Amino acid sequence: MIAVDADAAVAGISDGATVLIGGFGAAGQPVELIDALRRSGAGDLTVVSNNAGNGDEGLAALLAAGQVRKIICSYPRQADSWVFDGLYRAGKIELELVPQGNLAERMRAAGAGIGAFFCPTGVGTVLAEGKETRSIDGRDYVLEYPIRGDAALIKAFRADTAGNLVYRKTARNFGPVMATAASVTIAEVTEVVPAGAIDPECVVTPGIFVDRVVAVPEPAAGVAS
Amino acid sequence: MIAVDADAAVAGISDGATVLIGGFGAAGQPVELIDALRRSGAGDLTVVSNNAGNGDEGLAALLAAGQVRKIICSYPRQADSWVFDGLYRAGKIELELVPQGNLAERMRAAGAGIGAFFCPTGVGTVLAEGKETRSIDGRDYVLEYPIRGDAALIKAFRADTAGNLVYRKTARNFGPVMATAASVTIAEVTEVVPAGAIDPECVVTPGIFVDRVVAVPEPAAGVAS
Amino acid sequence: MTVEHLGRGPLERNEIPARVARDIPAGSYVNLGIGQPTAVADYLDPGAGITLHTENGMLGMGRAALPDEIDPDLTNAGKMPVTETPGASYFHQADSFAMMRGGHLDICVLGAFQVSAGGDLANWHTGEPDAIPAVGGAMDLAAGARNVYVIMTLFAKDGTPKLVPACTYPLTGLGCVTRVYTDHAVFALDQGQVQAVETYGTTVAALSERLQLVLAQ
Amino acid sequence: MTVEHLGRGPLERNEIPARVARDIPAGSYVNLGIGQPTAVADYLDPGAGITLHTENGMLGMGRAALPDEIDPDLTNAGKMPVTETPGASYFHQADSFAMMRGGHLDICVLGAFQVSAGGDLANWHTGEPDAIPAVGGAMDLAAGARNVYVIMTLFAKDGTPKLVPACTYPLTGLGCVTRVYTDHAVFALDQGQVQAVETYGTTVAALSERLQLVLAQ
Repeated sequence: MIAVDADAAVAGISDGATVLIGGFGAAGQPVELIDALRRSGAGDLTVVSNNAGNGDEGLAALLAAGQVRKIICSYPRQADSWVFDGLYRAGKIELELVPQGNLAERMRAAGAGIGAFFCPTGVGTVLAEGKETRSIDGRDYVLEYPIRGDAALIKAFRADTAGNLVYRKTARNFGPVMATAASVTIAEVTEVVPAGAIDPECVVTPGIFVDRVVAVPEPAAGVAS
Repeated sequence: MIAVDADAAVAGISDGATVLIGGFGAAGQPVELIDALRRSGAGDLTVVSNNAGNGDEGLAALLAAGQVRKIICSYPRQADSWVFDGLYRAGKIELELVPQGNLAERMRAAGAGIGAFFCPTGVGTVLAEGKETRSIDGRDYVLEYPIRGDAALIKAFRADTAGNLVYRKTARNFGPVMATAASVTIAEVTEVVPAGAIDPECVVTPGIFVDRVVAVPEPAAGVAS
Repeated sequence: MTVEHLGRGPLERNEIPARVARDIPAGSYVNLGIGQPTAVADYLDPGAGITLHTENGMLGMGRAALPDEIDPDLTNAGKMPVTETPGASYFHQADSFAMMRGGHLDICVLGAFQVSAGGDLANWHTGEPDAIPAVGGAMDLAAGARNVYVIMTLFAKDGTPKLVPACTYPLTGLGCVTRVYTDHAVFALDQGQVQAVETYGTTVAALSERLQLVLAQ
Repeated sequence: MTVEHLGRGPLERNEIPARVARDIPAGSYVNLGIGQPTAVADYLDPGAGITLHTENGMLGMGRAALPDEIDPDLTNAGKMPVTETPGASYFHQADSFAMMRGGHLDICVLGAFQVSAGGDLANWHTGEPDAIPAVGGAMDLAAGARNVYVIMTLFAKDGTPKLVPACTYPLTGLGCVTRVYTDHAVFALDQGQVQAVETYGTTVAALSERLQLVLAQ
């Protein structure tokens, strides 16, 4: 767990990487890390994120720069998802649509060593077409596989020097799950405090899951707005 | 979420029920609720717990009373598990041995709506004999099914009036998982505070999983020792 | 047993969520979908101890934030700023959907393009060639909540029914909807049988003919 | 490349955990099993930033509790009272084993009845008819930790080797052990090949004959 600047933190993410990016809309979106990834020029990326970018900043800017080959998400279409919409209609980005709970559970499975799991969501829908199904105890399930990342970019509220993270309100969303599911997890936080300054009962992401921390002193709220 | 006394809390647990009982040894063992279950006289029980009782109190006393037909646990044999040892050698209790991680994950699956999952633990061992196996991405897995309870008896540190729970140190262990996996979850706590008195960022078990709370004003540590 | 309210017209837009709110028992844990279902919150009895879940990671969600209460880190599933109630809790996405999919939510209220007599739900995709699909948590809610209630107009703008023998839009979930709240009637669905619980400004007979469905009374 | 320490006898009981400690890199996340592996903690460099995991739900476990520090709510996997270090965290059993099984622990150190040349581990059950079996987290650790190190005496009390061509005791995990630390030698296991890294008071040749195993040097 090393506190580094954003550009150094993302430097190892190479062309063709699968990158898990936290956030639900703007809440919890690690804008500084995404901007650094854009500056790095890494291309042909597969991005896993709940949405496909809002407005022109953060994830939307990464898409606009042409660095993303494919996005795996649950909810690309929004009032302000014009960047994605344009790329998608022009056939310049590939979309894999995954129900939100499956997105979360498939990343959890990757982090937890689960090889696959039978899941109730999507049975009988087009999103389950071609997938293995099974009836267990009278209920139908679809077999879903883990989603792993080469890197995870997440935003938390505060880190300690042991890499433990706490989050703020609903900005927690995908951060704790993505942190477990990537080879390298990079967290953007508002401050880094000494080990022992976060109550061990309240740690959300234990430091074992965090490889690099970047302190962005602006209030978390200010970055996203 | 109603604060009740221990005997009223367990009154609905009937003969033949499957009861999840929290604790890792004495830490987190809900002794007051187990004693109430013993007084209720409910029999032919299947108990799911990490251990099979220590000394002569709590879970050991429930076993000694002859109310438990079968125990599902990971580690029955301990220096002070003489009650279980005697019953087992006399053929008076059935044992299903489950690796500790599978015990936890199978209850999590029950609480999370997962029908079954492919798990790396136990591949090639006698505990996986007769179970479905599959190779996924070059690794072998065993298919494991959920463990559900009719009731869960757990010990937490503090509850609020919305049923939210926080725990103390490693006494947290199985409580949060069992709370999700039972039809009725009953928590023994040292105190009940008003809703809002527990930091929403630090809630470990949200109140949605808690049906009944019993306040046992002794310090948590004193009950178990 | 249908109550036919004939001395009035169809329910107004804001009356539908109010009607739903009357059917939510005290103490329930409830998820309200994006759009009109969100308005159900405005009609819940504040003393009834009903707890709102939002799938982006919170129990105990409060009302919409006033301008001076807006916190970008505290939003609902529609990404609108909301508030926190005493007894709230936050959790991550896997825990939030485990809660939903594990059957712990008593009720979810969703919008719909179509509902079938058998309770199939279509609410995530029109299937039109140029439409960009987005599913969010809809399929998880359909599969996971103990009871799925739908709010919708009974007829599309072109007059075609949205409560249908079989959905023509892509499905969200199979056999999951148990109640449908519309401007013209409230329906209870059970094992393929459709019962009109109440009608507004019309009769069961008239609705049955217009929907081309057998309606139990 | 084996180092044969011939000017001394076998490692004493407390020297084995000390030898293991030397092989644990700075910054590692480590789980120490019940019994002799627990003693490895006493020999770790306090400045090396090594974090201990205990599967009953904690990262950042500290040393054994002194009498006036004992808290029944703070124990290790052997149910002995321990302490907390700055930067510690607590989590429930599903999260603790997800961490383990998801490959996040760098090293676990376990005791064993037998280890095979192929890295199979037998440490949970003697298989004797009257023995009460207990597995705890042993199978999860064997399957989940990135590196499984074993501490054991090289020979049983009756003189039979415990590092064997194939285990005769019931298995805990297949092909998982990469290092075996014993009184007579330290072994590295790789793809069925056994290398003696160091020997104590004996030679590779002597050990090879006594174990009836081909030992790479």
